[in-house]
Amino acid sequence: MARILFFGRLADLAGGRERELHVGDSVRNLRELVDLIAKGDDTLGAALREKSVQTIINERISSGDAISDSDEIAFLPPVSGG
Amino acid sequence: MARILFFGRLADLAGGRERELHVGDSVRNLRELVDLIAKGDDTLGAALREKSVQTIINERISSGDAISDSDEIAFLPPVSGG
Amino acid sequence: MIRISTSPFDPGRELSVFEKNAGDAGAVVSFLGRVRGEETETVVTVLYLEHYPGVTERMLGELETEARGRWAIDEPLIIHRVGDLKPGEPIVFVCVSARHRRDAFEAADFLMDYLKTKALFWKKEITSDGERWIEPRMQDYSDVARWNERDKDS
Amino acid sequence: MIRISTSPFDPGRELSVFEKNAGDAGAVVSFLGRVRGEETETVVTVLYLEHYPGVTERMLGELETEARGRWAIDEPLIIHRVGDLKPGEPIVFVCVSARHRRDAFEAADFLMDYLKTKALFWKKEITSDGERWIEPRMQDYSDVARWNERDKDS
Repeated sequence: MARILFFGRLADLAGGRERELHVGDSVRNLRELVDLIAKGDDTLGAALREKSVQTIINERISSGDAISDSDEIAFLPPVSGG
Repeated sequence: MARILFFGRLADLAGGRERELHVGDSVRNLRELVDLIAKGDDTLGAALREKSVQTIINERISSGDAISDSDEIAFLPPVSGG
Repeated sequence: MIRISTSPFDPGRELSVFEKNAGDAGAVVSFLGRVRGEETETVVTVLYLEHYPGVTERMLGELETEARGRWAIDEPLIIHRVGDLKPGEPIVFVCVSARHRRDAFEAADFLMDYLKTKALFWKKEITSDGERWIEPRMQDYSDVARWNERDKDS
Repeated sequence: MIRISTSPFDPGRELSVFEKNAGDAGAVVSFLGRVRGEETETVVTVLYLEHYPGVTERMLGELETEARGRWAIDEPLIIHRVGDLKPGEPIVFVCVSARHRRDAFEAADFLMDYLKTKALFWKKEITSDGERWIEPRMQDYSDVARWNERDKDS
Protein backbone atom coordinates (compact mmCIF):
# COMPACT_ATOMS: atom_id res chain seq x y z
CA MET A 1 0.00 0.00 0.00
CA ALA A 2 1.28 3.46 -0.85
CA ARG A 3 1.08 6.06 1.93
CA ILE A 4 -0.49 9.35 0.85
CA LEU A 5 -0.01 12.47 2.99
CA PHE A 6 -2.06 15.66 2.74
CA PHE A 7 -1.02 18.93 4.40
CA GLY A 8 -2.74 22.21 5.14
CA ARG A 9 -6.06 22.79 3.37
CA LEU A 10 -5.55 19.56 1.36
CA ALA A 11 -5.91 17.58 4.59
CA ASP A 12 -9.19 19.39 5.30
CA LEU A 13 -10.43 18.52 1.79
CA ALA A 14 -9.26 14.91 2.05
CA GLY A 15 -10.87 14.53 5.46
CA GLY A 16 -7.58 13.46 7.02
CA ARG A 17 -3.82 13.88 6.83
CA GLU A 18 -3.04 10.33 5.82
CA ARG A 19 -4.49 7.69 3.50
CA GLU A 20 -3.35 4.21 2.52
CA LEU A 21 -3.95 3.41 -1.12
CA HIS A 22 -3.37 0.33 -3.19
CA VAL A 23 -1.35 1.40 -6.20
CA GLY A 24 -1.73 -1.31 -8.84
CA ASP A 25 -0.46 -1.58 -12.41
CA SER A 26 -2.80 1.17 -13.58
CA VAL A 27 -1.01 3.76 -11.42
CA ARG A 28 2.60 4.22 -12.46
CA ASN A 29 3.16 7.92 -11.91
CA LEU A 30 1.93 10.98 -10.05
CA ARG A 31 -0.62 12.00 -12.67
CA GLU A 32 -2.25 8.61 -12.56
CA LEU A 33 -2.25 8.66 -8.76
CA VAL A 34 -4.06 11.99 -8.76
CA ASP A 35 -6.52 10.62 -11.32
CA LEU A 36 -7.24 7.67 -9.01
CA ILE A 37 -7.81 9.94 -5.99
CA ALA A 38 -9.97 12.28 -8.12
CA LYS A 39 -12.29 9.40 -9.11
CA GLY A 40 -13.75 9.31 -5.64
CA ASP A 41 -13.59 13.08 -5.02
CA ASP A 42 -13.70 15.73 -7.76
CA THR A 43 -13.01 18.63 -5.40
CA LEU A 44 -9.93 17.03 -3.89
CA GLY A 45 -8.74 15.99 -7.36
CA ALA A 46 -8.99 19.57 -8.62
CA ALA A 47 -7.15 20.87 -5.54
CA LEU A 48 -4.31 18.37 -6.02
CA ARG A 49 -3.96 19.45 -9.67
CA GLU A 50 -3.47 23.11 -8.78
CA LYS A 51 -0.15 24.45 -10.00
CA SER A 52 0.81 25.69 -6.54
CA VAL A 53 0.68 22.17 -5.08
CA GLN A 54 4.10 20.54 -4.68
CA THR A 55 4.75 16.83 -4.34
CA ILE A 56 7.36 14.99 -2.32
CA ILE A 57 7.96 11.28 -2.94
CA ASN A 58 9.71 9.35 -0.18
CA GLU A 59 10.68 12.55 1.59
CA ARG A 60 12.66 13.92 -1.39
CA ILE A 61 11.71 16.79 -3.64
CA SER A 62 12.04 16.17 -7.40
CA SER A 63 12.84 12.49 -7.20
CA GLY A 64 10.99 11.80 -10.46
CA ASP A 65 7.30 10.97 -10.61
CA ALA A 66 7.28 7.16 -10.76
CA ILE A 67 5.07 5.64 -8.08
CA SER A 68 4.97 2.17 -6.56
CA ASP A 69 3.12 0.45 -3.76
CA SER A 70 5.89 1.01 -1.21
CA ASP A 71 6.09 4.79 -1.65
CA GLU A 72 5.14 7.71 0.57
CA ILE A 73 3.64 10.52 -1.48
CA ALA A 74 3.04 13.92 0.13
CA PHE A 75 0.89 16.69 -1.38
CA LEU A 76 1.89 20.15 -0.19
CA PRO A 77 -0.13 23.35 -0.71
CA PRO A 78 1.75 26.68 -0.49
CA VAL A 79 3.67 26.78 2.79
CA SER A 80 3.29 29.49 5.44
CA GLY A 81 5.85 29.23 8.21
CA GLY A 82 7.34 31.84 10.50
CA MET B 1 34.53 79.88 35.00
CA ALA B 2 33.80 77.92 31.84
CA ARG B 3 33.61 74.16 32.19
CA ILE B 4 35.67 72.24 29.64
CA LEU B 5 34.99 68.54 29.02
CA PHE B 6 37.32 66.14 27.23
CA PHE B 7 36.22 62.69 26.05
CA GLY B 8 38.02 59.60 24.83
CA ARG B 9 41.68 60.04 23.95
CA LEU B 10 41.37 63.80 24.49
CA ALA B 11 40.79 63.14 28.21
CA ASP B 12 43.96 61.04 28.29
CA LEU B 13 45.91 63.89 26.62
CA ALA B 14 44.38 66.52 28.91
CA GLY B 15 45.11 64.43 31.98
CA GLY B 16 41.46 64.49 33.05
CA ARG B 17 37.93 64.64 31.74
CA GLU B 18 37.09 68.06 33.16
CA ARG B 19 38.77 71.42 33.55
CA GLU B 20 37.57 74.79 34.87
CA LEU B 21 38.93 77.70 32.90
CA HIS B 22 38.60 81.45 33.30
CA VAL B 23 37.41 82.78 29.96
CA GLY B 24 38.15 86.50 29.91
CA ASP B 25 37.73 89.14 27.24
CA SER B 26 40.51 87.63 25.17
CA VAL B 27 38.50 84.45 24.58
CA ARG B 28 35.30 85.09 22.67
CA ASN B 29 34.97 81.99 20.51
CA LEU B 30 36.01 78.37 20.15
CA ARG B 31 39.16 79.10 18.18
CA GLU B 32 40.42 81.43 20.87
CA LEU B 33 39.53 78.90 23.56
CA VAL B 34 41.59 76.24 21.80
CA ASP B 35 44.45 78.74 21.44
CA LEU B 36 44.32 79.37 25.20
CA ILE B 37 44.40 75.64 26.01
CA ALA B 38 47.20 75.09 23.47
CA LYS B 39 49.41 77.68 25.17
CA GLY B 40 49.99 75.35 28.07
CA ASP B 41 50.04 72.14 26.03
CA ASP B 42 51.04 71.92 22.35
CA THR B 43 50.09 68.25 21.99
CA LEU B 44 46.61 68.73 23.41
CA GLY B 45 46.16 71.88 21.30
CA ALA B 46 47.03 69.99 18.12
CA ALA B 47 44.64 67.17 19.05
CA LEU B 48 41.77 69.62 19.68
CA ARG B 49 42.38 71.21 16.26
CA GLU B 50 42.03 67.92 14.40
CA LYS B 51 39.21 67.99 11.86
CA SER B 52 37.59 64.90 13.33
CA VAL B 53 37.07 66.59 16.71
CA GLN B 54 33.51 67.84 17.27
CA THR B 55 32.47 70.46 19.79
CA ILE B 56 29.31 70.76 21.84
CA ILE B 57 28.53 74.00 23.68
CA ASN B 58 26.03 73.80 26.52
CA GLU B 59 24.97 70.32 25.48
CA ARG B 60 23.86 71.42 21.99
CA ILE B 61 25.57 70.66 18.70
CA SER B 62 26.07 73.61 16.34
CA SER B 63 24.91 76.33 18.71
CA GLY B 64 27.39 78.80 17.21
CA ASP B 65 30.91 79.21 18.52
CA ALA B 66 30.63 82.16 20.89
CA ILE B 67 32.02 81.36 24.35
CA SER B 68 31.45 82.98 27.72
CA ASP B 69 32.42 82.26 31.30
CA SER B 70 29.20 80.42 32.10
CA ASP B 71 29.47 77.88 29.29
CA GLU B 72 30.13 74.15 29.19
CA ILE B 73 32.32 73.25 26.21
CA ALA B 74 32.83 69.59 25.30
CA PHE B 75 35.51 68.31 22.91
CA LEU B 76 34.58 65.01 21.27
CA PRO B 77 36.94 62.78 19.29
CA PRO B 78 35.36 60.30 16.81
CA VAL B 79 32.76 58.25 18.66
CA SER B 80 32.74 54.46 18.89
CA GLY B 81 29.60 53.06 20.46
CA GLY B 82 27.86 49.73 20.06
CA MET C 1 20.34 23.84 15.78
CA ILE C 2 16.78 23.06 14.71
CA ARG C 3 13.94 22.56 17.18
CA ILE C 4 10.29 21.96 16.31
CA SER C 5 8.34 22.47 19.51
CA THR C 6 4.82 21.31 20.36
CA SER C 7 4.76 23.41 23.55
CA PRO C 8 5.34 27.11 24.27
CA PHE C 9 8.91 28.36 24.75
CA ASP C 10 10.47 31.49 26.26
CA PRO C 11 12.52 33.42 23.67
CA GLY C 12 14.35 35.37 26.40
CA ARG C 13 15.56 32.20 28.05
CA GLU C 14 16.58 30.78 24.68
CA LEU C 15 18.56 33.94 23.91
CA SER C 16 20.33 33.69 27.28
CA VAL C 17 21.43 30.12 26.57
CA PHE C 18 22.41 30.91 22.98
CA GLU C 19 24.37 33.95 24.06
CA LYS C 20 26.26 32.10 26.80
CA ASN C 21 27.43 29.63 24.15
CA ALA C 22 28.26 32.29 21.57
CA GLY C 23 31.99 32.14 22.31
CA ASP C 24 33.84 35.18 21.04
CA ALA C 25 31.05 36.39 18.73
CA GLY C 26 30.72 40.18 18.73
CA ALA C 27 27.16 40.23 17.42
CA VAL C 28 23.96 38.25 18.06
CA VAL C 29 20.81 39.01 16.07
CA SER C 30 17.52 37.41 17.04
CA PHE C 31 14.15 37.38 15.37
CA LEU C 32 10.94 36.50 17.16
CA GLY C 33 7.68 35.93 15.31
CA ARG C 34 4.50 36.02 17.42
CA VAL C 35 0.83 35.26 16.92
CA ARG C 36 -1.09 38.48 16.27
CA GLY C 37 -4.52 38.61 17.85
CA GLU C 38 -5.92 41.12 15.41
CA GLU C 39 -5.90 40.63 11.68
CA THR C 40 -7.81 42.64 9.09
CA GLU C 41 -11.35 42.88 10.40
CA THR C 42 -11.13 39.67 12.45
CA VAL C 43 -10.01 38.53 15.88
CA VAL C 44 -7.76 35.48 15.90
CA THR C 45 -8.48 33.04 18.72
CA VAL C 46 -6.15 30.21 17.72
CA LEU C 47 -3.36 29.79 15.19
CA TYR C 48 -2.89 26.15 14.22
CA LEU C 49 0.45 25.12 12.76
CA GLU C 50 1.51 21.83 11.22
CA HIS C 51 4.68 20.52 9.58
CA TYR C 52 6.02 17.46 7.77
CA PRO C 53 7.86 15.65 10.58
CA GLY C 54 11.38 14.67 9.62
CA VAL C 55 11.30 16.39 6.26
CA THR C 56 10.73 19.90 7.67
CA GLU C 57 13.65 19.47 10.08
CA ARG C 58 15.99 18.11 7.39
CA MET C 59 15.23 21.00 5.03
CA LEU C 60 15.76 23.55 7.81
CA GLY C 61 19.14 21.92 8.45
CA GLU C 62 19.98 22.42 4.76
CA LEU C 63 18.86 26.05 5.08
CA GLU C 64 21.25 26.59 8.01
CA THR C 65 24.07 25.05 5.98
CA GLU C 66 23.30 27.40 3.08
CA ALA C 67 23.31 30.43 5.41
CA ARG C 68 26.67 29.38 6.84
CA GLY C 69 28.05 29.14 3.31
CA ARG C 70 26.89 32.66 2.48
CA TRP C 71 27.92 34.49 5.67
CA ALA C 72 30.64 34.21 8.30
CA ILE C 73 28.28 33.09 11.06
CA ASP C 74 28.25 30.40 13.74
CA GLU C 75 25.61 27.66 13.83
CA PRO C 76 22.22 29.41 14.04
CA LEU C 77 19.33 28.44 16.31
CA ILE C 78 15.89 27.96 14.78
CA ILE C 79 12.93 27.13 17.03
CA HIS C 80 9.51 26.75 15.43
CA ARG C 81 6.21 26.01 17.16
CA VAL C 82 3.59 23.62 15.85
CA GLY C 83 0.13 22.82 17.22
CA ASP C 84 -2.45 25.25 18.61
CA LEU C 85 -1.07 28.69 19.49
CA LYS C 86 -2.76 31.60 21.25
CA PRO C 87 -2.34 35.31 20.42
CA GLY C 88 0.94 36.66 21.79
CA GLU C 89 2.67 33.27 21.80
CA PRO C 90 6.01 32.88 20.02
CA ILE C 91 5.78 31.07 16.66
CA VAL C 92 9.37 31.20 15.54
CA PHE C 93 12.67 32.28 17.07
CA VAL C 94 15.90 32.60 15.13
CA CYS C 95 19.30 33.48 16.65
CA VAL C 96 22.44 34.15 14.64
CA SER C 97 25.85 34.96 16.09
CA ALA C 98 28.81 36.26 14.13
CA ARG C 99 32.03 38.15 14.56
CA HIS C 100 30.54 41.23 12.85
CA ARG C 101 26.99 42.56 12.90
CA ARG C 102 26.35 42.79 9.11
CA ASP C 103 26.74 39.02 8.74
CA ALA C 104 24.44 38.34 11.70
CA PHE C 105 21.75 40.77 10.47
CA GLU C 106 21.75 39.53 6.89
CA ALA C 107 21.77 35.85 7.78
CA ALA C 108 18.85 36.29 10.23
CA ASP C 109 16.92 38.26 7.61
CA PHE C 110 17.65 35.56 5.00
CA LEU C 111 16.61 32.71 7.32
CA MET C 112 13.30 34.43 8.09
CA ASP C 113 12.51 35.11 4.42
CA TYR C 114 13.04 31.41 3.70
CA LEU C 115 11.08 30.29 6.76
CA LYS C 116 8.14 32.39 5.56
CA THR C 117 8.05 31.10 1.99
CA LYS C 118 9.92 27.78 1.69
CA ALA C 119 9.97 25.93 5.01
CA LEU C 120 7.41 23.12 5.28
CA PHE C 121 4.90 24.64 7.69
CA TRP C 122 1.23 25.35 7.18
CA LYS C 123 -0.86 27.57 9.36
CA LYS C 124 -4.56 28.08 9.82
CA GLU C 125 -6.17 31.04 11.54
CA ILE C 126 -9.19 30.22 13.63
CA THR C 127 -11.07 33.49 14.03
CA SER C 128 -14.40 34.77 15.23
CA ASP C 129 -15.53 34.51 11.58
CA GLY C 130 -14.34 30.96 10.90
CA GLU C 131 -11.14 29.29 9.74
CA ARG C 132 -8.74 30.01 6.91
CA TRP C 133 -5.41 28.62 5.77
CA ILE C 134 -2.74 31.28 5.41
CA GLU C 135 -0.53 31.75 2.40
CA PRO C 136 2.51 34.05 2.21
CA ARG C 137 1.83 37.66 1.20
CA MET C 138 3.22 39.00 -2.09
CA GLN C 139 5.64 40.97 0.09
CA ASP C 140 7.02 37.71 1.49
CA TYR C 141 7.72 36.39 -2.01
CA SER C 142 9.45 39.60 -3.06
CA ASP C 143 11.46 39.59 0.20
CA VAL C 144 12.84 36.13 -0.49
CA ALA C 145 13.56 37.01 -4.13
CA ARG C 146 16.08 39.63 -2.92
CA TRP C 147 18.58 36.88 -2.12
CA ASN C 148 18.53 35.50 -5.68
CA GLU C 149 18.96 38.95 -7.18
CA ARG C 150 22.00 39.38 -5.01
CA ASP C 151 23.45 36.14 -6.41
CA LYS C 152 23.07 37.51 -9.92
CA ASP C 153 24.75 40.78 -8.95
CA SER C 154 27.85 39.15 -7.57
CA MET D 1 13.35 53.45 26.07
CA ILE D 2 16.98 54.41 26.65
CA ARG D 3 19.12 52.93 29.40
CA ILE D 4 22.79 53.63 30.04
CA SER D 5 23.99 50.98 32.46
CA THR D 6 27.10 51.00 34.64
CA SER D 7 26.60 47.34 35.58
CA PRO D 8 26.20 44.13 33.56
CA PHE D 9 22.75 43.19 32.27
CA ASP D 10 21.16 39.99 30.93
CA PRO D 11 19.93 40.41 27.34
CA GLY D 12 17.71 37.33 27.60
CA ARG D 13 15.87 38.73 30.59
CA GLU D 14 15.54 42.10 28.85
CA LEU D 15 14.07 40.40 25.76
CA SER D 16 11.55 38.54 27.95
CA VAL D 17 10.34 41.78 29.51
CA PHE D 18 10.29 43.62 26.19
CA GLU D 19 8.40 40.80 24.52
CA LYS D 20 5.79 40.57 27.26
CA ASN D 21 5.05 44.26 26.70
CA ALA D 22 5.07 44.02 22.91
CA GLY D 23 1.27 43.98 22.66
CA ASP D 24 0.05 42.70 19.33
CA ALA D 25 3.39 43.03 17.53
CA GLY D 26 4.04 40.16 15.14
CA ALA D 27 7.81 40.67 14.98
CA VAL D 28 10.58 41.44 17.46
CA VAL D 29 14.17 41.89 16.28
CA SER D 30 16.98 42.17 18.79
CA PHE D 31 20.64 42.99 18.37
CA LEU D 32 23.25 42.20 20.99
CA GLY D 33 26.79 43.55 20.78
CA ARG D 34 29.40 41.84 22.98
CA VAL D 35 33.00 42.41 23.98
CA ARG D 36 35.28 40.26 21.84
CA GLY D 37 38.24 38.81 23.67
CA GLU D 38 40.40 38.39 20.62
CA GLU D 39 41.19 41.21 18.26
CA THR D 40 43.84 41.21 15.51
CA GLU D 41 46.98 39.86 17.14
CA THR D 42 46.01 40.96 20.66
CA VAL D 43 44.03 39.69 23.60
CA VAL D 44 41.58 42.16 25.09
CA THR D 45 41.42 42.08 28.88
CA VAL D 46 39.12 45.07 29.47
CA LEU D 47 36.98 47.28 27.26
CA TYR D 48 36.42 50.69 28.84
CA LEU D 49 33.43 52.72 27.68
CA GLU D 50 32.47 56.29 28.49
CA HIS D 51 29.66 58.61 27.42
CA TYR D 52 28.51 62.22 27.81
CA PRO D 53 25.91 61.90 30.60
CA GLY D 54 22.63 63.56 29.72
CA VAL D 55 23.62 64.46 26.18
CA THR D 56 24.18 60.86 25.03
CA GLU D 57 20.74 59.86 26.38
CA ARG D 58 19.00 62.84 24.79
CA MET D 59 20.53 62.15 21.37
CA LEU D 60 19.59 58.47 21.59
CA GLY D 61 16.03 59.57 22.33
CA GLU D 62 16.11 61.67 19.17
CA LEU D 63 17.44 58.65 17.26
CA GLU D 64 14.50 56.54 18.49
CA THR D 65 12.10 59.26 17.36
CA GLU D 66 13.72 59.32 13.93
CA ALA D 67 13.44 55.52 13.61
CA ARG D 68 9.75 55.67 14.56
CA GLY D 69 9.22 58.28 11.85
CA ARG D 70 10.84 56.08 9.22
CA TRP D 71 9.27 52.70 10.08
CA ALA D 72 6.00 51.44 11.53
CA ILE D 73 7.56 50.27 14.80
CA ASP D 74 6.75 50.54 18.50
CA GLU D 75 9.03 52.32 20.96
CA PRO D 76 12.42 50.56 20.76
CA LEU D 77 14.61 49.55 23.70
CA ILE D 78 18.26 50.61 23.70
CA ILE D 79 20.52 49.49 26.55
CA HIS D 80 24.18 50.54 26.43
CA ARG D 81 26.91 49.67 28.93
CA VAL D 82 29.55 52.10 30.16
CA GLY D 83 32.51 51.50 32.48
CA ASP D 84 34.90 48.54 32.48
CA LEU D 85 33.66 45.50 30.55
CA LYS D 86 35.14 42.01 30.32
CA PRO D 87 35.26 39.81 27.20
CA GLY D 88 31.89 38.18 26.54
CA GLU D 89 29.91 40.88 28.36
CA PRO D 90 27.05 42.62 26.56
CA ILE D 91 27.89 46.16 25.38
CA VAL D 92 24.68 47.12 23.64
CA PHE D 93 21.23 45.59 23.28
CA VAL D 94 18.57 46.90 20.92
CA CYS D 95 15.00 45.54 20.66
CA VAL D 96 12.49 46.63 18.03
CA SER D 97 8.92 45.36 17.77
CA ALA D 98 6.61 45.94 14.82
CA ARG D 99 3.57 44.52 13.13
CA HIS D 100 5.67 43.18 10.24
CA ARG D 101 9.22 41.85 10.22
CA ARG D 102 10.72 44.09 7.50
CA ASP D 103 10.10 47.19 9.61
CA ALA D 104 11.60 45.57 12.71
CA PHE D 105 14.69 44.31 10.85
CA GLU D 106 15.41 47.59 9.09
CA ALA D 107 14.87 49.77 12.14
CA ALA D 108 17.16 47.59 14.29
CA ASP D 109 19.82 47.65 11.56
CA PHE D 110 19.47 51.44 11.28
CA LEU D 111 19.70 51.98 15.06
CA MET D 112 22.88 49.90 15.24
CA ASP D 113 24.55 51.72 12.34
CA TYR D 114 23.87 55.00 14.12
CA LEU D 115 24.96 53.69 17.51
CA LYS D 116 28.27 52.62 15.95
CA THR D 117 29.08 55.90 14.25
CA LYS D 118 27.05 58.77 15.75
CA ALA D 119 26.06 57.99 19.35
CA LEU D 120 28.23 59.70 21.98
CA PHE D 121 30.24 56.77 23.31
CA TRP D 122 33.98 56.25 23.33
CA LYS D 123 35.70 52.98 23.93
CA LYS D 124 39.21 51.97 24.79
CA GLU D 125 40.65 48.49 24.48
CA ILE D 126 43.02 47.47 27.22
CA THR D 127 45.05 44.59 25.81
CA SER D 128 48.09 42.56 26.63
CA ASP D 129 50.03 45.04 24.44
CA GLY D 130 48.72 48.26 25.98
CA GLU D 131 45.73 50.55 25.48
CA ARG D 132 44.12 52.05 22.42
CA TRP D 133 41.03 54.12 21.73
CA ILE D 134 38.75 52.59 19.11
CA GLU D 135 37.35 54.40 16.11
CA PRO D 136 34.65 53.05 13.76
CA ARG D 137 35.87 50.93 10.85
CA MET D 138 35.41 52.20 7.27
CA GLN D 139 32.73 49.50 7.00
CA ASP D 140 30.78 51.17 9.82
CA TYR D 141 30.80 54.51 8.00
CA SER D 142 29.64 52.94 4.73
CA ASP D 143 26.94 51.00 6.61
CA VAL D 144 25.45 54.17 8.07
CA ALA D 145 25.66 55.94 4.70
CA ARG D 146 23.17 53.42 3.28
CA TRP D 147 20.32 55.17 5.08
CA ASN D 148 21.06 58.52 3.42
CA GLU D 149 21.31 56.94 -0.02
CA ARG D 150 17.89 55.46 0.56
CA ASP D 151 16.52 58.93 1.31
CA LYS D 152 17.83 60.15 -2.03
CA ASP D 153 16.26 57.20 -3.87
CA SER D 154 12.78 57.82 -2.51
